[in-house]
Amino acid sequence: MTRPQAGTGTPLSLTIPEPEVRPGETPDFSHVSIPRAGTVRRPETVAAPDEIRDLAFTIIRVLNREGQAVGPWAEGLDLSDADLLAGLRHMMGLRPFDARMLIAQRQQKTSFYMQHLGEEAISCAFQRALAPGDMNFPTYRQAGLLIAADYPLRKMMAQVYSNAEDPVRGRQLPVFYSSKEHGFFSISGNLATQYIQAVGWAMGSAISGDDKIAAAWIGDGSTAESDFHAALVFASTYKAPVILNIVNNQWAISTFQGIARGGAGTFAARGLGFGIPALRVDGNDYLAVLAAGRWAAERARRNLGPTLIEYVTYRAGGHSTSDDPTAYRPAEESKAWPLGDPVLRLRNHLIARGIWSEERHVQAEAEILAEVSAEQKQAEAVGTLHHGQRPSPRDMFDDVYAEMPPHLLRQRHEAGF
Amino acid sequence: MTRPQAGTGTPLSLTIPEPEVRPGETPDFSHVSIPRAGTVRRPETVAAPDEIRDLAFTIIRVLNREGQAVGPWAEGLDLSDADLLAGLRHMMGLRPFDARMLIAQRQQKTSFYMQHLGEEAISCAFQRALAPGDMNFPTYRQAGLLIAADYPLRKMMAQVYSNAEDPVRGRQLPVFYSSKEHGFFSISGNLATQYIQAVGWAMGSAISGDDKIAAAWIGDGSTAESDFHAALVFASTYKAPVILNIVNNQWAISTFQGIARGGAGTFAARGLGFGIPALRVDGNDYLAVLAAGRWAAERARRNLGPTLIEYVTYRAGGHSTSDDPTAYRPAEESKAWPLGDPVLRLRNHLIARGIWSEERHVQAEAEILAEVSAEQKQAEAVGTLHHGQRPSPRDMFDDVYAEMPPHLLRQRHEAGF
Amino acid sequence: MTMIEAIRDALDIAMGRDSRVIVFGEDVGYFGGVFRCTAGLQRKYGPTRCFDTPISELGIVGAGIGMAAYGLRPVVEIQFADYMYPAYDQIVSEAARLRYRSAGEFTCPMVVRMPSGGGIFGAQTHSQSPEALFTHVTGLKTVVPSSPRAAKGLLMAAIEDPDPVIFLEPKRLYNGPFDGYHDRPVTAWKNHPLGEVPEGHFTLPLGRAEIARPGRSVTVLAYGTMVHVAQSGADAAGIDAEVIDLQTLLPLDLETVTASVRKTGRCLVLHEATLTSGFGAELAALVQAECFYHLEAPVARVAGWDTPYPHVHEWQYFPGPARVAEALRALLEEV
Amino acid sequence: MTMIEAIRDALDIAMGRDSRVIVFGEDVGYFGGVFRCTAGLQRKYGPTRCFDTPISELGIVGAGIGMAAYGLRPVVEIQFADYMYPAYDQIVSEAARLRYRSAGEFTCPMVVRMPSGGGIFGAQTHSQSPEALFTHVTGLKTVVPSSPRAAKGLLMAAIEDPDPVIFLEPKRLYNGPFDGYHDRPVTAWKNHPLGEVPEGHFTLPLGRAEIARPGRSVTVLAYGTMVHVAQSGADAAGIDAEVIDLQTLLPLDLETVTASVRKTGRCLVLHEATLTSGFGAELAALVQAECFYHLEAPVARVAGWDTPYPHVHEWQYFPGPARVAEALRALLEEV
Ligand SMILES: Cc1ncc(C[n+]2csc(CCOP(=O)(O)OP(=O)(O)O)c2C)c(N)n1
Ligand SMILES: Cc1ncc(C[n+]2csc(CCOP(=O)(O)OP(=O)(O)O)c2C)c(N)n1
Ligand SMILES: [Mg+2]
Ligand SMILES: [Mg+2]
Repeated sequence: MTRPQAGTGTPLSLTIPEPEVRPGETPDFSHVSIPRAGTVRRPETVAAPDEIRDLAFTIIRVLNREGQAVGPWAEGLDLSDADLLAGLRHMMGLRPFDARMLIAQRQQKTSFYMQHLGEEAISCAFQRALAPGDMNFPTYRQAGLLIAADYPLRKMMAQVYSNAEDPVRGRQLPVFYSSKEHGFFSISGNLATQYIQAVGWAMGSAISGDDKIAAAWIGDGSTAESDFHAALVFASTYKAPVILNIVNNQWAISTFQGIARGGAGTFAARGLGFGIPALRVDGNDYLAVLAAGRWAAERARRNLGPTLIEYVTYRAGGHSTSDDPTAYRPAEESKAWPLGDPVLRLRNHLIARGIWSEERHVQAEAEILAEVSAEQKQAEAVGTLHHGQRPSPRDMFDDVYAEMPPHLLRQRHEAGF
Repeated sequence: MTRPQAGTGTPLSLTIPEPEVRPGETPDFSHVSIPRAGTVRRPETVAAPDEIRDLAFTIIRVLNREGQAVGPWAEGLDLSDADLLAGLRHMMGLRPFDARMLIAQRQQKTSFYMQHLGEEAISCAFQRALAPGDMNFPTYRQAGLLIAADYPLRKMMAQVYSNAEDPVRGRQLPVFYSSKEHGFFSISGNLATQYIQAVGWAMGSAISGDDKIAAAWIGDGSTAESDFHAALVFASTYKAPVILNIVNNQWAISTFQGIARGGAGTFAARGLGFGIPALRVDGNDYLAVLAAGRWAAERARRNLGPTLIEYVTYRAGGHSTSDDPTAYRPAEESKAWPLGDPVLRLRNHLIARGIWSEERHVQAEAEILAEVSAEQKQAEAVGTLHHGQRPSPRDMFDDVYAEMPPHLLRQRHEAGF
Repeated sequence: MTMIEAIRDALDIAMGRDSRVIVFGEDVGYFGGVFRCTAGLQRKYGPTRCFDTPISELGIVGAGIGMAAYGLRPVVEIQFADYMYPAYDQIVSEAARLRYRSAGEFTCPMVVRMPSGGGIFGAQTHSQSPEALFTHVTGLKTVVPSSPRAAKGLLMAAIEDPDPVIFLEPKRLYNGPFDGYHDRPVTAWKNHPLGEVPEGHFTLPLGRAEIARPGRSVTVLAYGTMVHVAQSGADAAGIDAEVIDLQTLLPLDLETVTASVRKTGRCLVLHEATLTSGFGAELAALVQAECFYHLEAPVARVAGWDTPYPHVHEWQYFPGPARVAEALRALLEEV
Repeated sequence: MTMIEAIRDALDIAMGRDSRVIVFGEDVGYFGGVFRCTAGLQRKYGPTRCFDTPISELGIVGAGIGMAAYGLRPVVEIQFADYMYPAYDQIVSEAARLRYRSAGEFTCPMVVRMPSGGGIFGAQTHSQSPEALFTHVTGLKTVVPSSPRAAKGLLMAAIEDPDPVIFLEPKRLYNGPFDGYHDRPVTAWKNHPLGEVPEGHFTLPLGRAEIARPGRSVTVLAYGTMVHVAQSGADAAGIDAEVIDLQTLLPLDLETVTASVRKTGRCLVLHEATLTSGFGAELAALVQAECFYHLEAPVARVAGWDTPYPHVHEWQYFPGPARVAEALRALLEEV
């Protein structure tokens, strides 16, 4: 028999992907190939997935070094000055908010915080591609969705502090917001679980003959979870009106994106195996994110089905307040990141457009910081994690069910509340 | 603000994929595009996944209508007459085995049976691409792996009958075989779970510097499960020496393959999103299966990592003895299946090659049936589900743990065993 | 009617009354489910109200949660309870906690149906009774009907409930009131009073137990198939047992349970699931705590052995009337 | 040493002794784990013996099963017990039943480590104690250490065990013997006798309980963090309680438990997990059955409330010394 004999005898070995550099080494992003802004084509939204495969392997960019909005994805964006200024303001709001909450955590006014540094453009811009009534299923790093939907900062702070005004009554970790009104689905904390729920929500809208669409959010690392697969399977099968967002910020806590991505060139490529059109977008480019989001939203609204979008960005801060990234990556890596700072890039665009200046920017920074501080004062006057007014411990027993069953009532009594 | 207003107002609708035909309609496979045998290229095993993307969207075929083995995948197969005759014999053995066990189930000699009708080539041929020591992680429709590894029929029957000679002591459903010696991992019964285990086994071999490879098996429908995703993620990341087989027999019980496949052109395409080379193969072509299996095995043994293979075939029988397929597909659909009968196709090849004839085939059929019947008699003499010698009920308490803990011992005593 | 027909009837009426009720799962669409519980619904209500899904229990439940949050009332089928594990995270971490964590802003009115229990030679992957894995999860309701009447009434109530409900259907009861005598001819539901099912809209309240058979000597707590086995076991032992059909395991009707045990002074807990950490443990713990001074003997448990569900030894495994009778006798013999 | 150091020490020694021991999980490689339990192992044993995985608990456990079946001894980390649900199917349907269903041909000597329990303001997704979801699963062993000494001894025993072991690490004990007084300064393990850990190879047998503190009036059954809370609670109440540290929940050391309860006549069961269908239910059910005629009061349970683990009300939720003391007093007041 020609059946092979007990292997070849050549010993196998296991590949463990490693990042280019580790602490002590020089940051190196030369492996990230970045096309010039404006050079990637913009197909019609009716284009067949197969015909736009290339868009999963490039980076769609609108803002060039000179701050100009260029190329086909810039055309048709048609933003007013007010839109652009609002966009900048949203990002500029998120940053000091993060900074203040980080400090508040160190002051033990809250237990935990997660910041957005470097990733502000993604959630702030994307929200503007949606319409009221649409629903995001976010992770913990998309507070920009709330800010860009004018959710009150003070309410966010109330939740961070778990004080008496916390809309989720002190039950959730600080940053796991929830606001139906603002198209922001309650954050779970278990990674990825909500990706498939977004698909289900979108299916619900389609079943109902409604016109609402959903947006799912996930991090690069979390695409390895099962729910990601379920979401792609269901979205692909039922052509659900959903936008499947992947925020590739290069890191999942201490684990570099190569561990989740494996042999695939990009995360966007995951969509191709499902016949789902996939875009790869400069996540530090407010206009590129907005343009891609609108393209995908148009597909969803025209009943053309799901779109997958990978945003290429960099998590400039620690994973959370529990994390010190210098333990696993060079401290200077963030500065070496070639896609720049999203706030500065939009600022430069506004300046190039003649509706903004460095002086006004500095002034705006000061104004916004003052606003944030004022809100913070008010929030702290209500209470913080260990001080002031907190939700009632009675609340702990509510909302487990719509109606409290006897055993819970009994436990509440036993607890003395 | 240019933020869109509450959707477009156009009502969405949900797409529910439907098979081309249902009972009462005329079978139609005109949508299955089938290349002529021998026309698909055979790249080097070192080829980059990206360069061989086309192989995920075609069908690799070796045997043409005249029974000749043609094209690049035929070259280098280099099978002796004995190999070919053995292959035919394996498939010819599986078919009457199935037939007899189906009848035995109707006679209540066993509770349940699952047949391979139409899919015999896949498991019988694939096993010949592996070497002793390699490990399959099969589903319930790959008994050909055992037969082609010369596992005794009688032992298989002992398990189908759950009699005293059942190697798994009456614990498992009839067809959930297990044989380490024959490279056949214990079948779970929970779909897909073993796909990732195969990857883990292969990783274990690579970690150990061993030369063994693993083969994972899954059905078209089951690719929707989470474990499939985990397997692709891990295999892609660690370049595990594993072959990821998908048997696309068009149906998952009553659900046609379009529900699991969704918008993807093929199941093989799933690999592309992971950078895993993917082949799509005529599953009714013994030689094509063997050639593809060897190609993938060579990649694994050369430490080039995983390969995904989709076998295109048709489940000619019911899903199991609990199923009546005429309730959801035309009864004649099986006959209309364009890839033919795997046994006849290999038979014709042997005839074309001059080492076989119609008469010898008929004679062999009779001989094999007689052998199977003889084995069956012996197995039945030992016992069947409700009669004769069965495993001891004491066995029910063994192997829950290596050592029986006190509470189980106590329960066994209470049970009176 | 059979329990299958009762379930189908409940779904049909619910879908007819409320266009938000959506039914989906593996093979439930055109074919109507491997147990036929959804037969005809797709034809009647169209493919977007009753449809086949990919084989992903996670996807089925996860999508169901999204739909429920959107405002629909999904009733999803897991083909066998043994296959619910891939969906367990979505059930436990998501469905059960959505109302709580969003302070009532988002809710999950979803029913997850699944056939459970053994008795069909289905071995370890078609026989499990995982109810205790749900009763430990606050935020869920867990229901197990024991008759066509209960199946219809409880299922309709579950569909109308504002919270996620796990609905375990004892598959051995689908076609008849199985009393544990596997070697005797099967009775049909049409010959059983509880096979008579009210027409049209009909609900039985969740959280309420029923006394399946009144008695004075001992209380038997059971649900699903074991309600019938309890009675045949009591008959076999010739003991005047009061059999309580719990119907809803969580929230439990503790009042009915304790009233009975205080009366009889003895209690046997029955289930088919494995003994250790089964729901019977909770029942025994509650009963001994609530009725300590009324108990004349320790609360006893009869349950599946702590092994995977075997194939050939199904009837050595199944806690049948003989084991129940023996346990009842032993209970009454205690001082 | 701390419990973290003890765990690292156990892993280090196991890896050094046996090249089949492989450690992997999310962030465990270069970084050494979010709780630092695997720090230094990758550098010492190389990246194919200790490595980072994709964020897929299913994949981690599923690959672990394959490796164990191949012949290795994987010790995998689930970053928080709250994230084990995606792996639950692989644990329950696969790891736990592989030996049984293959009649011993394939086995799964794997350890699944996971930090559990609350007390760090981690809210519902970083605080859970899912042990009862494992104790209901036959084929698994479930272990919960309460000190650095126990952590090392039990972990090494678990790694050497031929069957799958769930190893729950009470994260609130990682850095000190937390006794439930969250508002007092933290004690360090180095000031505690059980922070002294034998050097080198050292095992404690699985399935064996230890008497953490002998006493005469009442038996307290506890494990993990609650072993310490039990003692501070008893002190607060001034009651001579015998505290039993179960260490292994399944298989349970029933002998030690019943011997104590027969002696004291009273029993309190403690855990941090939610009450209903928690492991305490099984303990209460067993104790009342085994010690019925010795019991002077019903077995009592103090456990987490049946709500998701809240954030701001962590200490209203946590079953601390006050609740334990109150329950002990009530138990002793019963006739
Ligand atoms: C199911 C689950 N597993 C593990 C974790 C722990 N965890 C929290 S965040 C995180 C990393 C996520 O990385 P990524 O998806 O890239 O998102 P990013 O933090 O970079 O935004 C991990 C492992 C979790 N929350 N849920
Ligand atoms: C986790 C799980 N879900 C559902 C089932 C029930 N089931 C058994 S076979 C089957 C269909 C599988 O179809 P496919 O994967 O195409 O394999 P085929 O039967 O066609 O070989 C289903 C749904 C199961 N066994 N396990
Ligand atoms: Mg990330
Ligand atoms: Mg199939």
